[in-house]
Amino acid sequence: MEIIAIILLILLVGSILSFLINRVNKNFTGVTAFLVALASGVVFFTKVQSGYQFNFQLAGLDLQWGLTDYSYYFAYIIFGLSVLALLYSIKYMEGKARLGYYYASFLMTILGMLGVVVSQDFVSLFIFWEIMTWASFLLVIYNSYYKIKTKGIKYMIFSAIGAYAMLTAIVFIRVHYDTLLISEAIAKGAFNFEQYIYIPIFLLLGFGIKAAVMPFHVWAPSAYSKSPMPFTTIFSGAMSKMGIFGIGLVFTTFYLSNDPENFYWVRTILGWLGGITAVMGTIYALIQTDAKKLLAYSSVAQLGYIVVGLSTGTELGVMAALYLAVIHAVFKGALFMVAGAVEKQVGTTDMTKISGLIRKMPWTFFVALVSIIALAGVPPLGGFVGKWLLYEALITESNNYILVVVVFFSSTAAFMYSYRFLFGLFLGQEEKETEHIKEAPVTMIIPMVILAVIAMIAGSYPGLIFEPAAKAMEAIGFQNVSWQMSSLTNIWGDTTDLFLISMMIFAVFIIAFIFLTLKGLKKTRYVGTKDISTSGELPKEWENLTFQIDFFKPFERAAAPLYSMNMNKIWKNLGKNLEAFFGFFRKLYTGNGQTYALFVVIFLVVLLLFKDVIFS
Amino acid sequence: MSEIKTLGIPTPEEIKQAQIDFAPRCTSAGRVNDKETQGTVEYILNFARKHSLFVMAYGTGCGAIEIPATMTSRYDAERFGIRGAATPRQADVLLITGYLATKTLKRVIRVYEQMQDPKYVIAFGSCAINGGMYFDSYNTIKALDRYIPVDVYIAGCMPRPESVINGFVKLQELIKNGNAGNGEAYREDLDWYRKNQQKVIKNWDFPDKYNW
Amino acid sequence: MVITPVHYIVAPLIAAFAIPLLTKIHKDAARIVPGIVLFYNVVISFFLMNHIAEHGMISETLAGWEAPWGINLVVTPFTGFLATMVSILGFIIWLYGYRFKRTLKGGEVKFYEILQMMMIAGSIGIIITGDIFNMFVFIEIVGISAFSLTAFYRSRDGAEAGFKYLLIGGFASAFLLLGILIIYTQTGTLNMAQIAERMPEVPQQMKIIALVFFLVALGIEAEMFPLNGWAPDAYSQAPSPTSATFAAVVSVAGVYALIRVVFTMFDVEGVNNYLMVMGFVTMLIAEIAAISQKNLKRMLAYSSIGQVGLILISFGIGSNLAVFGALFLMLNHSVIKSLLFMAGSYFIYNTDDKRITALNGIHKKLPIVSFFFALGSLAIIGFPPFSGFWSKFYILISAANEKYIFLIIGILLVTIIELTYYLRVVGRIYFAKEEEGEPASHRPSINALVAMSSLALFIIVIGVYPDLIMPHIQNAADALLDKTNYIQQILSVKN
Amino acid sequence: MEGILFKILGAFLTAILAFVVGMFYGGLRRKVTARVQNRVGPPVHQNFLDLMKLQSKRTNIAHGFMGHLAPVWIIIAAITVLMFIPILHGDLWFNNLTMKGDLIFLLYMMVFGSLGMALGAGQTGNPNSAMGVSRGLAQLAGFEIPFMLSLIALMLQFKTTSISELMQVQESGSWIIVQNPFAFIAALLASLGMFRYSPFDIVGAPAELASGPRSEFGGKYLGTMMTGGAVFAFIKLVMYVDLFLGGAGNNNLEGIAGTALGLVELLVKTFLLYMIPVFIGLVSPRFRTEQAIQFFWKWPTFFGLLAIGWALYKNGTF
Repeated sequence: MEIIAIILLILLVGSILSFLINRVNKNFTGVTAFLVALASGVVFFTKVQSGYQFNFQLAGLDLQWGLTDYSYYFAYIIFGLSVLALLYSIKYMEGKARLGYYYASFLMTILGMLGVVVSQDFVSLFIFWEIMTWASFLLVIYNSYYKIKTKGIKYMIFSAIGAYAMLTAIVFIRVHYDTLLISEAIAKGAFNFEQYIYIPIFLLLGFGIKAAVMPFHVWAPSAYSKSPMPFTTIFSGAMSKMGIFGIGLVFTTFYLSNDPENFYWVRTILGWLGGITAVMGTIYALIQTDAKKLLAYSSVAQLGYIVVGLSTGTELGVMAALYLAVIHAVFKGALFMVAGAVEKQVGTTDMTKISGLIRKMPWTFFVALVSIIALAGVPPLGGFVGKWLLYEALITESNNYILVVVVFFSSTAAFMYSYRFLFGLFLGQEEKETEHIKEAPVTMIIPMVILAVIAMIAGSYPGLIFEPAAKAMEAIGFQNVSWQMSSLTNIWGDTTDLFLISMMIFAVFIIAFIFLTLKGLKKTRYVGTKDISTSGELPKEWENLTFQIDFFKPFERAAAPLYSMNMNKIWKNLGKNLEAFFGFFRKLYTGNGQTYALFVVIFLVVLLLFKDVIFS
Repeated sequence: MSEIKTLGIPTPEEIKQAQIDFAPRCTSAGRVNDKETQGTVEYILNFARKHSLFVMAYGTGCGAIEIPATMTSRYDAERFGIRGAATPRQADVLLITGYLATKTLKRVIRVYEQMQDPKYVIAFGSCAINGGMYFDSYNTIKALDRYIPVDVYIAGCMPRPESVINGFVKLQELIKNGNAGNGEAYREDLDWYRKNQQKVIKNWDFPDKYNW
Repeated sequence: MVITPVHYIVAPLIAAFAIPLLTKIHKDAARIVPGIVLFYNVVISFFLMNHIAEHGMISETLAGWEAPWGINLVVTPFTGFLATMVSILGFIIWLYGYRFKRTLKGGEVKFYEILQMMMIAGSIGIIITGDIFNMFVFIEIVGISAFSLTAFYRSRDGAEAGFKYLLIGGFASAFLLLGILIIYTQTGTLNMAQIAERMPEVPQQMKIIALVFFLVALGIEAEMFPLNGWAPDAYSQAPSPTSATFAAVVSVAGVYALIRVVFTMFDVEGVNNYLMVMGFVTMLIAEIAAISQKNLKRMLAYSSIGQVGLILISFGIGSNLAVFGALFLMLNHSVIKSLLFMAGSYFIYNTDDKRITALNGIHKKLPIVSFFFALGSLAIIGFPPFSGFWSKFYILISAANEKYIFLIIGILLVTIIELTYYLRVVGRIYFAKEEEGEPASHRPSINALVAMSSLALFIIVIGVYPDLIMPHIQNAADALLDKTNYIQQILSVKN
Repeated sequence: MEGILFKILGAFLTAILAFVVGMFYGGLRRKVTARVQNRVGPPVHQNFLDLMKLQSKRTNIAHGFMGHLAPVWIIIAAITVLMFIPILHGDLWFNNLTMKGDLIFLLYMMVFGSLGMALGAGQTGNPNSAMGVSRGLAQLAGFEIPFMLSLIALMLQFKTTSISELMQVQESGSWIIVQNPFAFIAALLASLGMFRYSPFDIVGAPAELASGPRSEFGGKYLGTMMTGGAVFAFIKLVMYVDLFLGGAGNNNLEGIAGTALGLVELLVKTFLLYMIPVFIGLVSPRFRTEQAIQFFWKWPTFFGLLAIGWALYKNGTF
């Protein structure tokens, strides 16, 4: 039996097994799921090499499974994040209902994602895509008992639109190019925008919806924030990357094999869609008061950056996108875990209700701090590398100068929600209600810290990620991708030496820190947050002095025109109008036998009248 | 009605009590090193302190009206390095301008305690010195230095900006000589101050432990 | 040859007359005998399928009259496939309903079982007959059984629905008879093969008028818009196994009749487009109507109509692949919709409420049934890896082969509507706030569970490994499209 | 080895220069302000005295670890950026790590300090601090747009993202202020927000927000922040001089004389540049935050776009 099939089978059996084990003993469910994911991950990385493939037939179709460097790159994200998230789940989900359901769906999702990347043909791609979709749907609705109608269904409808767009494209690829293999489709130019324009457009639509690109992003915030947090790490960290995987596959291969001048518009449109996604995601993130929702919108924005990177189609841009895909999985995974830890320990992530957790949950705060710095793209952590690559790609290699500013605006505004997240949960007044809070359990801290450490290392040695990324890029058509271990170079030859910067920052940090600490060490006091200068007033215990509501009201006022463009509303109205329209048609079925008889007669008469037109 | 004391000749007991109450507590001399005992470093630092006075002007009474005049173009206190501070954390000088109601006193004490050593207090105007025209008011305190240590008194009702500046110059002199700044004295005599403070502040809700 | 196609018809007929007598001997006979008969049908089917796989198609003439004059029963890979499918589903539905009616009085059970059996037998008859008038007779048998079963509960709504069905069914019979009349006057024969042979000689005008009557009459049976007004009421008022039978068996027979007439008998241009357009309209309007339904069985009924619409579209495309897809979808639709009706009726049985809102959180009470319902929903929407996906996939490929891009988009958009309302129901079952936590009063009995699990198993196995069934469907599709072979074979068979 | 020693020595020299000049500019600003207001004003070295006093405070208060670290972030940002900006063109002492980082890096590094300090301010729990931070970040999103636009214009026009390369360009040709005046205007208007003087000083409005983010910091913390702020002021000025006014040190003199001449040139240019925001601040009232943001999104952004257009016209794209 083929090794890939075995790995998928392990996951499938593990999924069923964890469901059954939950019936026997609730305590072992999480551990089982974790071990299954770990085992399949270990088998995958030890036994499967990129370049491996095998063919088989199903339903009269030639199918192929295998791995290119490109899909291997995404497999890193999937397995890395999944194993950590499952480890995190063990404690997070402790004591919750329907664990078997949860873990079974979780492993099915992993199976789906792995299947998507190992599929070398469109049919298995679609099948696994749908498995991934409905398994994740089960998890999206896990929490929302009352909101199923609005939250879960929204996700499913958009996913279905995407999936069916993809299916249409697949069907036409089969018809026009007589192949279902991705490699052959690429070789035959199936993604060409000139010949059958609907094929690449439908494919991009299908992948784009999963990657939450404007204007189809509306499902993402609620789906991300309503899922159980360990799953959201996967959802936003890995599953959305499947969309990126597809966009990269379709757009980049097409772009590289054609004259860019003719298809400037494609890249412009894609880039702007990404840019607008980034801006909208950001500005909506910063008015959220729920930390999970904030992160969810931020995910949308970050995916926008990745799409922008891909849209350049140049070496640096695609590198930026692939790098961002990993680093986003890392820091956003960590951040969702942080939100989950807070939720677990405090019971809510509503930033208007909690504040000042820094002393209660120092490790969680450390992870949050590191990840947020990475998210904001501030040196010397991993996020900066991605931002640098993205900007340099846009400025030096693309002609979208205004797009740079749009993206830059988005990432500047991202400082706001980054700060809001840290401030809302960890800083600010330490309230009496949160006095009893303890640090999260160790098994929840470990995966978070691992991710944070990766984000830190990536800041100095991004080459560790560049190496597989370069291979992946070579697999989709680039030649001789150049990269350095710890410095960045654009095509104009300007470099940024990351290692030097990190060392510099580290050295100054040490010196300044020692100076500040040692100076007047004994005469420096650490006081509580109630000891603040409030015009001499003594804050009462019950007084909530933390500034949490309408945090960025001035910005909201200034950017009011941006906020008036609410995609969510547009979709909602569309849905409402459609239902009204449907209601009208439904009335054709009057429930009256005479009417039906009349229909029959009228239909007969009409057919007889127009018989020569219809039949010949 | 018997609780409101009428004016009259104090009894010997009252005089005795007053002597205890008004006993000099601002014993900065000797606690802070004076000119002779100052080392060179301390001398230089005192020079800097003297020329950089961040003032927390606590506008408790009518005296606050004199502060703008002092600070702005006409009298320009900034040439002495005197400038306003926004919060007690950044301030060096607490300027009590005018009378202190018992309600305000609580805030003043809080502000004073939040300032960082070395910190100086200037009592500004008659009211802050001895109650001034409110000497028999039931809700103002009569002598500021029973509640927090005071470095410099500026007499007058109101003192003009010239005399305010004069007061600051006096403070600078004291700083130069190392005689100003009573934060440590306050800490050491805290029991006494607290007792006085609690005597007038009825709704006492300060933290039990004073963490300077 | 020991077993011949005529057993399909004879056995149920004998049983139908015997049951009232046998009931006198043992009161459970009314329930058991139809099971034996239906199982016998399954055995026949397998036997015949095996036979035609070795020896080619069977054409049995009844009573010694040869093909053009007598009535003949034809088992080609196509009709054999459908007959097998129908008989197996009929048996499973019987199995499901075996204890379902125990609460009713003995007399009613007798009628129910006889009618149910006759309906299934009649459907098989429609499928295997080679004679157009004989087909009319079988349609009437099915129709009368169906009218009676619709009004089985003798409630006001049931009677109304039954009457509607009867009214529209009357139209169907009349038009069908008219059509047959025209054809007979023109060709002088009733054998479908011979009609097809002589069809080119018929004047165009006559041909088309006859076709129109056929289309309308059989369109009513095949639930084509706007002729399907009877369907939602009938589905929702009939007893649940009967609803499943309507969806799984009767509509298949109706579609079969339509397709047989259109594909084999007539050679008129434009009928393909007609099927495609009307199929699409049927599907669209049915799904639109379904999304705003509040009654679970009505929703399922509209969904059935929608599926039939898709089947018609696929037949309308007309290529080999499309017919293959259509047959595959027919199979899937029958299986999945039976499962949905079976599971759905347990919900209704337990809540005493046909409304969807009554399903809130019912999975706690009926976990297995809920699972089957969810499985069926996912399968009928066409999610991989369930069997529904493959049929949809092949239909789309066949549409794409003919470059019908808007048709594809239309089908997929309608699928999204379908997905919406199915998931709403599934969401309610699993995730809505549950009602008072009383245990379920009617847990599924073992026979019902076996019936449902076998259907569910089929869905999953075919979904994962469609190659099991695909060759048979391919043979069936080839047989349907190979018209000349059909005519020659039938006319050449001598007894 | 000798090279590294020189480098380290140069780095220290640069830091000291930046500190001293920055502090003196602060004093000068106060002096100028006083003179404009018809006052005598504090002495020019007043800021040194303030700093000394703050560092000599006997007791200090921190509200927690992040509060303790707040000034550290500023110092990190200040020193790091300083090291990556060429103070004097081609000079041995004042060139540090110039070629190792580019404009994008500088742009991001410059917000590092504010963000770090914002975290510290957040931990104090003072609502005023949080409000100040909120305003500051919002204002940042305002003025970064024109600034970025103007930088992009420069990058496009001269096909480089390195600040030293831009200085190289100006050595041979005319100053960029001449080559792309719109970029200079946009950047200058953005610099008003960057310096946070009036009319954009609502972030730390002393009377309203009690100095905003800094409201809980005193003593050594405030002092260190002041140091960082002074260095930062110098950095911004030098950066503008490097980008637009031809930089300093482009003379043919060798050795110490060249350096000295360069320094004088630098001081003159930076001082003149510094006076622009100072004088604008003197005569302006205060914008509310949203007004400030909207201001930056209007005219400066317009000039920034114009600058990009100009750059594209100049480098022949159209």
